[in-house]
This record gives sequence, C-alpha cells and structure tokens, in this order.
Amino acid sequence: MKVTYFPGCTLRTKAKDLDLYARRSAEALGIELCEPKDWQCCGGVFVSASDEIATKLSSVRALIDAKEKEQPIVTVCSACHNVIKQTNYAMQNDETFASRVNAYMAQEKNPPLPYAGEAEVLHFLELIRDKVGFDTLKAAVKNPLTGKKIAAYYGCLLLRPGKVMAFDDVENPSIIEDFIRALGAEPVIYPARNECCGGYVALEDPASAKKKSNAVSDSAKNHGAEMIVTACPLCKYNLVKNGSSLPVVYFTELLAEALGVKEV
Amino acid sequence: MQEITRNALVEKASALLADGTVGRVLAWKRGEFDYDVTPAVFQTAEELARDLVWNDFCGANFSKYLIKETEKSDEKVLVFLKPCDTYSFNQLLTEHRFNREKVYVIGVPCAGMLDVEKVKKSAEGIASITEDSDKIVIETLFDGALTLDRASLLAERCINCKSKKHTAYDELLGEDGEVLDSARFDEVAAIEAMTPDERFAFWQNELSRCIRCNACRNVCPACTCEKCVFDNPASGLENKAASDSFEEKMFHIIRAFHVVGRCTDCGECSRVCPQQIPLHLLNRKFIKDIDNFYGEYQAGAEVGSRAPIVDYTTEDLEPNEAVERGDDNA
Amino acid sequence: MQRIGVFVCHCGTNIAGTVDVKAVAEALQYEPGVVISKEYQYMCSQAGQDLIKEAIKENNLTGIVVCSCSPRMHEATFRKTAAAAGLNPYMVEIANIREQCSWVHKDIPTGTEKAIILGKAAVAKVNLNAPLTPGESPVTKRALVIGGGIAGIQTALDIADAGFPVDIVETKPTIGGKMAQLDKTFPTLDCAACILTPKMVDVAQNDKVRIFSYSEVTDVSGFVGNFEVTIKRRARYVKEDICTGCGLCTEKCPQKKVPNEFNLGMDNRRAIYIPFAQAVPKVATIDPDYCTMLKSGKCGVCSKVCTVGAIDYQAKDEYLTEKYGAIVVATGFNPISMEKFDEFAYSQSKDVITSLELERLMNAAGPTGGTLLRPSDGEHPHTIVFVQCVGSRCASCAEKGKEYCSKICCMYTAKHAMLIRDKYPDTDVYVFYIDVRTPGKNFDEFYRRAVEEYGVHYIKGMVGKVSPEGNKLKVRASDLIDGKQLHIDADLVVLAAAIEPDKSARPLATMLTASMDTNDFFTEAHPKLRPVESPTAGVFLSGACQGPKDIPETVSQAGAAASKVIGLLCKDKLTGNPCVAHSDEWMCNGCSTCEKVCPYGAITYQDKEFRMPDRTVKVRRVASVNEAVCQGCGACTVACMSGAMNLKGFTNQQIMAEVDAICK
Amino acid sequence: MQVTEYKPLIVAFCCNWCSYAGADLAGNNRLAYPADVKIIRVPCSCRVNPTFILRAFQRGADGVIICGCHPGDCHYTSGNYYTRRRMALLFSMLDYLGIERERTRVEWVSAAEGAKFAATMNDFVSTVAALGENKRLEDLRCKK
Amino acid sequence: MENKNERRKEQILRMSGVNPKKCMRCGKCSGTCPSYDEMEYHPHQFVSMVESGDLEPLMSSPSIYKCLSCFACVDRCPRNVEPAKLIEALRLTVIREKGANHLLADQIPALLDEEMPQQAIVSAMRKYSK
Repeated sequence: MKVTYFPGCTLRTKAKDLDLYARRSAEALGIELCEPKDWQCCGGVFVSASDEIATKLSSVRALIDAKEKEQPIVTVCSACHNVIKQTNYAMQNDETFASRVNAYMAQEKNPPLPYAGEAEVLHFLELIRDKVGFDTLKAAVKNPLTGKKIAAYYGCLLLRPGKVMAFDDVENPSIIEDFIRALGAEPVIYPARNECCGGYVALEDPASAKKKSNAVSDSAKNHGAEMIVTACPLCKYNLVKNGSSLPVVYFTELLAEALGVKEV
Repeated sequence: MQEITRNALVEKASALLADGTVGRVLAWKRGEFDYDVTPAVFQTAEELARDLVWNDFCGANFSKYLIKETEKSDEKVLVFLKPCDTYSFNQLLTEHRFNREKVYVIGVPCAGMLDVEKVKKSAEGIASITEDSDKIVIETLFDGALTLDRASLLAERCINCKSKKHTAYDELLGEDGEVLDSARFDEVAAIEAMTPDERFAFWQNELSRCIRCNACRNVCPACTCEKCVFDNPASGLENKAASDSFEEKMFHIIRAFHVVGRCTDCGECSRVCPQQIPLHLLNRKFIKDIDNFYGEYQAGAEVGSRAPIVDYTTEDLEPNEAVERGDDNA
Repeated sequence: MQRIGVFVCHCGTNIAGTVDVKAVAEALQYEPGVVISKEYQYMCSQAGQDLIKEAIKENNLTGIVVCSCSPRMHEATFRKTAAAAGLNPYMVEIANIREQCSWVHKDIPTGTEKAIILGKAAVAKVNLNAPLTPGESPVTKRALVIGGGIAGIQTALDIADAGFPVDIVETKPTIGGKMAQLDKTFPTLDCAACILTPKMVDVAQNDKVRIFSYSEVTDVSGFVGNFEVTIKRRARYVKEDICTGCGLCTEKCPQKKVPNEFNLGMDNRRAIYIPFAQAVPKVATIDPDYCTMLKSGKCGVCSKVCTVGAIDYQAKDEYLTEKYGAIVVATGFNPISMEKFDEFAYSQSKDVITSLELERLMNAAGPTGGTLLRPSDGEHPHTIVFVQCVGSRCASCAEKGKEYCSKICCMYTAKHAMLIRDKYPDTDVYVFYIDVRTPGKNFDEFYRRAVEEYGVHYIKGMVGKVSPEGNKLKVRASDLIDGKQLHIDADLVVLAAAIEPDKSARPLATMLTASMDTNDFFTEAHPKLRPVESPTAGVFLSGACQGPKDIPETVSQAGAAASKVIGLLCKDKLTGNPCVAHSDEWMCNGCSTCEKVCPYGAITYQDKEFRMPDRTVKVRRVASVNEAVCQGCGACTVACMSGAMNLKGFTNQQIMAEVDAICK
Repeated sequence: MQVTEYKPLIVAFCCNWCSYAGADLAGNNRLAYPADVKIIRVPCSCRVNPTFILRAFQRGADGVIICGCHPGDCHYTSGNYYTRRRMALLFSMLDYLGIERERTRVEWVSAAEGAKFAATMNDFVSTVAALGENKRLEDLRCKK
Repeated sequence: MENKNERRKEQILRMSGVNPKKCMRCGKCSGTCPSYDEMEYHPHQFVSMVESGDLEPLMSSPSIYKCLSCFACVDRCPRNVEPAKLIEALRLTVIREKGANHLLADQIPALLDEEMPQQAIVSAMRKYSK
C-alpha cells in the first residue's frame, strides 16, 4: 500500500523519533510512505477565520499532491493532521473559501485542477485502524508489550472539532486503547485523556500550560498508568517539561518496539 | 463495430424459440437501405436467419413495444435490450405497464449507434454500409467507397452515453459495462448560459420547425398513455397541428413535463424527429434540475423507485429560487 | 346545454357602491347558457333567496351563478337555497364580487369590468358543472387504541364507558407504559402505582375492553368508520387464558441472567417472567432470546413446575384481523440514548444515570427496594448532581439531540431533588438548569418548595464535563449567576434525557397515512382547534405521541380523543364531501403515480376486466378512488399525465373554462 | 384625453383554505390592489396543473401567480410541497425557454395575511406591467 | 464611532461564521472551559458581549489570549454556537487593527527553551499574529 506521507517540520527537528519510528513501522507493515516533493509547514494551527487563506495554502498543496497520486494523505503529527483535515473540510464545505483558494492556486507555476476536498486525510492511527486493521497489526507484533499499563493521551487536536475530524467518539474515544491492546499492553482509561495540555499557550503563558499538563499526567498516574503515549510533539513537550512523573512516549515508538524494528 | 455478432443474436433467439422458452422475438430488421433498420417481430428461425440485423444502426428502443406485444398471446416475448434501453424497461415496470413474467430479456452490450443524419450528410447516394472495427465503409453510387471514422458518425446520445450497464436482463451476451460519467448536461448548461433573448431565439428557431407529426411522442417509452391528452377532445388540449406561435411550445413543454422524473434520457425523441429538433434538451433540462435541486435521480435505474416529482422534503427550495439557482449553474 | 340563472347582489352599497350591478346583470345575460339574469338588494336575505327559488322553478334552471360575497361566506347558504328549489346544490357557483372586487377597487368602471369578468368565469364553470351527491358509508362501532400506557388506558376506559367496544394493542407483555415505572408523580407526590394500577385493573375487568398485549399492528387498510387492522399476537409461549400468574415458573427458571428491561437493565430477571407484580394481564411470558428450551430444546423446567399446564413451547405468532370505526394512537415516548453525550460519562460510569433509571432506584419495587444506592458500589450517594436539558433544546444542526423542549424534565427533577432531600437530608443536591419551566397548575409553587423548604441547590448554568476519578464523579460546571466555574465531587449524576416518540410510531404513521413532523411526533389536524385529531379522518391522537406531555395533560388529551371517537361511533352513517377525485378507468394507465402523491391513501389499484371495442375481454390495472377517504386536494390530478384522474367540482375542464373566460 | 396606460392581465390561482381566505381578508380590510388580478379558486395549490398556466399564457395572460398555504400548513398536509417541486421545475423550464421569469410566481399566503396578499399582488402587477405585454407566450388567434 | 463598532462586529461574525443569536445562555461553554479560571471574561460572555456589540473591553482583555483553542466548547455547545471561533476572530481583529503581532519576534527567543517543538513556535506566531 502506498500513501502520501506528510511529516511536518517538528518531525524533522524536535520530534525526529516520532518520524523515524513511523517510517520503520510502516515498512514493517508493508506501507510505503511517499513524501510530497517540496512540502511546506502546515502552519501548526488551523486558523478558523474563514478569510485566512494564505496560511492554509501549504496544506492545500499537499492535499492536491495526494489527490493527483490517488493516495490517502497520512500524517503522524496530531497538529499537522488537524490542520490538513480542517483545511480539507473547509475545501469541501465552504464554497467561498474554496473558490478563493483555487484562485490562488491558479497562480502557481503549474496550476492544478480546482480542488474540492477529494483527497482522503488519515492520521497514521486511522491508517492502521481502517486500512491495516488492528487484527493484522496484532499478528505482526514480534515483541508484545505484555504487562505494560499505558495511558493513551489524545489531547484535543486528534478529536476536535468532532464534526470535522470524525476521528473517533470525541468524548469516549477508543482508537489508541485498541492500538495499545493490539501491541499486547494494557490500556488505562482515565478521564483527562481528551483534555487539553495547554499546548498553544506554552509560549505565552507557561503557568497555565503547566496547570493543564499536570492535570493530565496526574490523572493518568492516579489511574495506575506506567507510561503515557501520545501522537503530538507539543503534548509530549508540555507533559515532560512540566514534570510528568510518568514517561511520555510517541505511539510510533511503541509500535516500532512491538514490531521489533526499533533498533536496526 | 458492435462487440457481439449478429449471428450470436440469431442463434440465441432461434434456440429460445426452439425450446419453447419464447414464442416471439422482438428485434431489428433491415429496411430498404442499410441505415434504416426497423423494429420487427420474428416468429420463426427462418425469419430470424433471413432478416434480423444487429449493427450500428440498431438504435430503436424496444421497451415500449412490450406493452402491446405482451398482450398478444400467452407466450413469452424475447427482447434484445441495449444498456440504455433497460432503463426504459425498468421505468415501464415501475409503472406496471406490462408483466415482467411475459418477457425474456437478453442484454446486448452496445458500442454506440450511428446518427443516420450524419451518415447521410457524409456521403451521397449510399448503396451499402459495412463496418470495420472503428471505421465505417460506405459504398456510394457516385464516389465509390468512402472510409470514415466511426467516432465521427456516432449519435449525440451515444457520444454522451450515460451507462453501459444493463439494469435488467435474464441473460447477458458478452460482458456488462459500467455507469459512465457523461458530459450529457454540457449542452443544457450552454443554453442556460445564454441571455434570455438568446434562449428564446434558440428555441423559437428549433421549435418553429415542429410539424406536429407526433413522432417524438409515439416513440417515447415514457409516453404510453392509453389516451394521450393531445388526442383527447375532452382534455381541452387536443390539437393535431400547430395553429399559432405558441402551440408547439405548449405541446413540447407539456410533453416534457409529463415525463419529468420518468424520462430515462434514452434520446429516442431526438433520433426520430424528422425536423432534427434537439428535443432531448428539454428532457435533460428537467433531469439536470432534478439532480441539482433534489439530489441525483436516474429514472429506470431500479424498478419501483419514487421519482422526485412525486416526492418532497419540507426543506425543498422555492420555485422563485429555482430559477435563480439555474442561473448559478449556468 | 345548461339553463343558467345569474343573480347579482348589491349587498347594500358594499357591492353596488363600486360595481354597476345592473350593468353586470345585463352583460352576463348574453353569456352561453344564461337564460335569466337578475340583480337584487340582498341576495342572502329571505326575499333574495325566494327570488332565486322562484327563478329556478319558473325557468327550469339547471345551474345558478350568484355574484355576491365570498363563497366562504354564503356558498353554503345558496346551496341550501338551490336544494330547496329542487336543484342539485353543487350546480351553484359564486362569483366573488365583494371581497375580491368592490372592496379592493376604487372606481366604478374598473369594478364593473372586473365583476363582469368574474361573473363570466363563474358562468363558464357552471356550464360544465354536474350534479354531485355525497357518498355515505357505514360506521363500525368499535375502536382500536394502539398503546397501553396511561394515555391508551384512559382513552379505552372513556370509550368503553360510552358503551362502545374497544381493543388495546400493546407491544409489551403488560399494559401500564412508562407511568408504571415511575415512583411518585408531581406536583402532588402521590405514588404512581397507587393511581395507575386501579385503572389497569378497571380496564382488564371491563367487558367492553379487550387487551392484546405482546402484540403489534402490522397492517391497516380502509378508512374512517371502516378500518381493517391486522394485529400480530407474538408467541409468548404461555397460554394466556390458562396461566394464573402464580409466578412459580419465574422463580424456578434456571436462566437468571436476563437484563430486566422494566428496571432498565439495572438488575436481572429470568427467561420466563412477569414484568412486575401488578402486570395486566398477569401472565408469564417466555423470552425466546434467552430461554434455553426454545434455543436448544433442553430444559423444560417451567413446563414441569406449572401446575395448570400453561406452558406451550410450540406456540407461534398469530395474526388476527379486526374491523374498527376509529383508531387512537397512543404510542408514547422513550428517553433518547445518551451515547452521543459522553461528556457526561454515561457510558463510562455506572453512577451516571438517567432520570428514568433514578425512578427505578427510588421505587420500592425497583432493584434496590426503594433505597437510593449507587449502582457501582451500593453506597449511599451524598452529593448528587442533576443535569437538565441533556439532548433537549439542541440546535437542529447539532445532530445529537432534539430541538424541542422535552417539557417534563424540570418538574420531575424538582420532584426527584425534593424526594431525595426529604428522605436523605444529609445529601447535597445540585440542579444545573438553563431555565426552569413550570407552566402548570401548582408547578412553580412545587419548584419553589424544592428550593426554599428542601434546600436543593439550583444553579443556573450547565455541566461541561463529568470525569470519573476513583469513586467520585468530578463535575465541572458553570455558575452563571455567581460567575464561577464550579468543581463538584459528586457521587451520583442524574441526566434529564430528552424524550422522543417511540420508534414504532414512524412505521405506524405510514400504515395509517397519518402525518408526522420532523421529530416523528404525530401532527394534529389543527394545532389549536383540532389538537387530538390527526389530519387523516378517523385517526385520533392521545398522549406523548403527539408531543411531550406530563400525566395530567396526557389524561386530559386521552379523554378528549375518546370523546371525538365517541362522537364518530355514535353516527350510523358518514356523509362525505362529493368534491373528490375520480378516475376515468378507460383512460387510466395503471401507473401508480397518483397513488404516490395521495396523502390519504385513498387510491388503490385493481385488475379489472374490460370489454374492448373489438369484443375481446382485457384485464387492465386501473386506479380507483375511495370517495370516503379522499379529501379532494387534487394532487393526484396533476400527477396523472393522461388526465384520467379528475376532481369533481374542480375538473380540468372547469378550471380551464375559467381561465379562458378570464383571458378572453 | 389621457393615453390609456398598459394594463396587464394577471391570473391568480388561490387555494381555498389559506390564500383565497387571505384575499378575502384583504377585501375585508379594504386593502386595494389592481383590478388586473383575477382569482380562480382551487381546493389546494397542488390542484394547479402546469397546463392551466400555459393555457392562461396562450390565451393572453401576462402573468400567472399561484398562492397556497405556507409550507407545513397545507390543509391537505402535503399538497403545497408537491406544488413547490412542480412549479420549481416548470418555472426553471420556462426560464430555459427564454420566457421572462418575472411572469410566473409562487407565493405562500396564509388566511391571516390579507396585507401580504394585497402587497404581493401590487408588487406582481407592477413587475409584470414593467415587462409589458406578453409577446413570447401569446396566442395570435385569441389576443385582441 | 457607532458605525466603526458595528462594522467591526460584522467583520468578527463574518470571519468566525458564528451567529451569537443562536446562543441560549446555558453556559455549557464556560462549564467546560479548561482556562476558565485564567480568564477575566468567560466563553459565554464572549458570545453575549459580541452580540451586544460590547467589543472594546473584550479586545483589550488578556482573556482572549487565554483560550487554548482546544475546541471543547465548540464540540459541547448544544446550539452550535462555536465560541472558540469567535474568540479567535476577536484576537485576529485586535492584531489586524494594531497592525502588529501580539508577540513581537524579538520577544520570542526569551520565551523559548531547548526542547520546545517548532509546532509551538510556529503556532504561537500564527495564533497571535497575522
């Protein structure tokens, strides 16, 4: 299976692990990750104002690339996924926005056909759930993580806005728990798993971010978790920076470990 | 050139006549010239062997004939249907116009039919026509043999073919195709894009040629009324000939309206019009509007579907908006 | 050719002030068919009517046109006048030259000209009128009530009281409905069972009432006064007439792990069961999904212990067809699923419950014997949070809940809060509300008592999230009055779930051709003036199937529906409206298009034999209109492309004649 | 002598339950509208066959308006919903044929909306009057 | 002045696509907001103050920078009002009117640390700048 793979800038710098293990695991699962040529930063945050066009063009370029290759576009970073998915939704549902974007795109060197949200946007976890299947994953596991009690941390970007992301049940998600089970470990359910870590204010108001992050890591710990797993570099940063007493790892690292491809 | 050979049809029909599955066969028969193929009923293998044709001129849609043919005896009727014909077939079944049990349908794949007018324009004094894969060879009385591209002679409805998939059959010759993405609404959109004056002039020009021969109505598989309003003195609409500048418009608007949601866009009306009026553009306008206003609907895609004209939602658009919406589409 | 009389009314100066009535009468007398044309001061007066009657008799008139006020005013008057003179009342047409002419136009030439044209149109129409006679149909003097909750029970009792036989069809093994599950009722706090069960007994013992429990309606045909209904009696594997309801089987059944739906799955029952002690009919039912005997043929304990031999494992569903004159729908409501509101953690914690579940937890016959205990650990909850409007008043585009107010939640929550504070004064009770809606007799007083006397904390604001942490439920909510975000450690959270019509209502509406709104509530014939009738003649509405209702409202509507039914069943014959659709069978194609647009199901198709001109006999499928059901809207006439379907009194030809007359 | 101004001929189909009653109410309240409007009473707007509209135009009408109960308020529950679809398609077709779209209209007028009825008719008459005589759909035989 | 404020309100409503009239004042947004305690004005007040045109106090309040854009209020609002989008539009309006970023580029290095992911920096710029 070939998919268009959008790594995003954080995965090239501070979150190299997230990227590296995603690549190794994908290979082990027989998925070929095709990076779009000349991809640009997704912008880090989806600006919900409908008259913001320029900041969303890089996502549209990546989406058009995927559409032309007739592949789903896959990301591992929650933020990239959120931005690209929301941009795609706006292209499908907001005619004014879409026509303005297409007008911009028509100015490009090799103008593409008008884009109307045809590409399929998948998070790496969705790719595993919907295209690979957790049963297949389970069968591919070489080093089951038996006995580990792991808390899945969703944060907000993967889930919300629920209508747009359509990732899982917003209030009671299960995809990462199912993922953890497939790897042989035991998921820990705790109520703060879909609360915000305070990510975006990390720079602006570290005290507020600390409060939010600690609430998450404390809740996970109180429910008996030994480890927190996340898909988001910013969540990881916030939790670790603010003194999470539990180790925080990327889901791809766990995946690579279970598939026996962590070290090569 | 058609994928299935004429002999395959003859053999199939003869076998079904011989084993008593069917009593009669509805198929195409050669006319005076190679291009004027006509519908015919065959009752013996000999007739079939002698007269049945299957070539690029077999445009006629037999669905409507089944209403009368199935009533004639208790035996089953064998009918050959092209993909587009099966939509009409299903639509007639939806309307309970004949008994499905009395018909044996053989689906025949279709590579598109030729436009007789285009053929006639391209050659004078046609003596015979033969098909050779993507070429058509026309023997003429004056200019010898002409070889033409088959594609250049295709009928408009076949260029814009909406489906190569049979929606009904008992038996299929060859492989079934798919529903196609066609550009059949492009012409409608082009008219919508004109100014009102241009549109009026366009239709005035087209419809004023109408001679009220009723061929469009008589061939239309949706026009199967026991008594047509235009033939019924009690309807207040009866009129045998166009008597004023509006009469023919009224006839065509009402006719198109009577088949709203029922017209499968088989294109027979335009095929038979002796004045070459593009009547399908009226029906297609309704189909396009239905798709835009109420969601896509293809009459005859399945038996028993409910046409949008006899359905509603509480959120439908207002008639005054409908015209404006039409503008945006243009 | 008709012989038509024209009668132009002055209406004092109302018409004559702006219309030259003499000129109108004069102009119309030369219209085709007109033999006499007169004007008079007041046509509707006795003298005016006498003038018309005499003219009809003297001139052997076959039709009349009255140029006067609106037909909505005096059409009925002039029809009676015509009938009194021996003329068919449907040979009368009115030209409205007052409301639609003299009153809206200023000068006499304009008014006169228009009046003449309106008159001509009426003459043109009457030329094509035909005498019409309204049809009559008999009335089956028996009523069907669908649904055996308090609405259905009350309706059935009232109808039976008037001496008419009634059948109740109930899908559950017992009647009683939602009210049977309740503990106390507001605003009087009397026990629900104490007031409901006597009514259940009344209905069971009333010899005019038959109860078909564990049954459903599967088909309805016919029309007002003459419905034919097929009722499916599901196999309960226990002979209803033999079972004594002793309950021995339900004690001995080895299959103990069946979720008890009467207690909303909070405890278990056996595979053979009687839903509750006061069930009516009090007979056991075997649940085929759980009974090992039915599933694998091994067991048979109930049959062995039954002393009267009532068990019948071979039982099959039975169908029964009955005739009814009237049908009452009383299918009731259900709370909506809380699945899409998991910010309140309903599916994550057993201690987040719905209000109906709380009713069972507080009911002496419930899973806890009436002691309020947490479902998770059986402890007494000390802090309880009530969340109002869960799924009610949601924007329609929210796709989660319902746009409407569920109406009953404010009051039952006040009741719950009050009862809890009364029984367990050491409990803190918080109610988060958006608005407290108490428009009912003694309702607001009741709510105020909860606050003032019982010390329930009413907080204006909404709960944002409930997080199960340990054995607590952490509730995060806003307090809009104090401008605070509250964090409450609760032991129990109670959700006031929105209510929705029972799922059986939609297919039932289709069978009855009764209309529903977008929320699947049945629509009434008129929202103010005919609130208990459905627009489909002979179908009546009782209780929450028409909209959210509390018990007092349900009972009064049930009585109202019963009185409408009684009014109908008292009649021996029904007279219809003769202006109904009619199909010309020779022209009909049998295409079924008209049937699709008929809102009343008045059109059916049948295969009929026709003698053809060539003397052969042909079987043709043709439409036929049930004149007793048709209301005369005319939707079918336009759907019919051949023009076979026409509307009496408003035929295609008549309307076109009017168009022609106006456009001449 | 003043030159007679152009008077359009307007046919209005009104449903018996709402719009016809609305027209009566306009009369009761003496709300004037041009006499060019001639009302034909039908039981429901869904009784209006497209044929009637075309017939009116053929015989020389300059505008045709159909009035019914507001959607959701139909006396027959669903009649006006069918009207809405039929007329949406018919009007779109007339427009497609180049016939001035302003000559046809559907309005929902309740029994309580006498003022709306009069206002609607005033507006429709002036719109059609501005278009002038209906040349595109006239019947040469019948028009004087 | 009056007009400027009206125009500004319209602009905010258009940018955000929010119709504050849909709000039924239930306060669920404020009951759900994780940053409630850091705010001077709370999500439900954003909605009602924008509706009444009371924009100045909002635009000069630090509260608009306290929103985490976590969208919990958007998902849980029973009326689809989407307060977070409104707050974002307010923030953008302030920044556009000021013609400068809320955080200045030379302020940022002082706020950074070794581990902070790009994502945070880029989004901080995007979120608080134009």
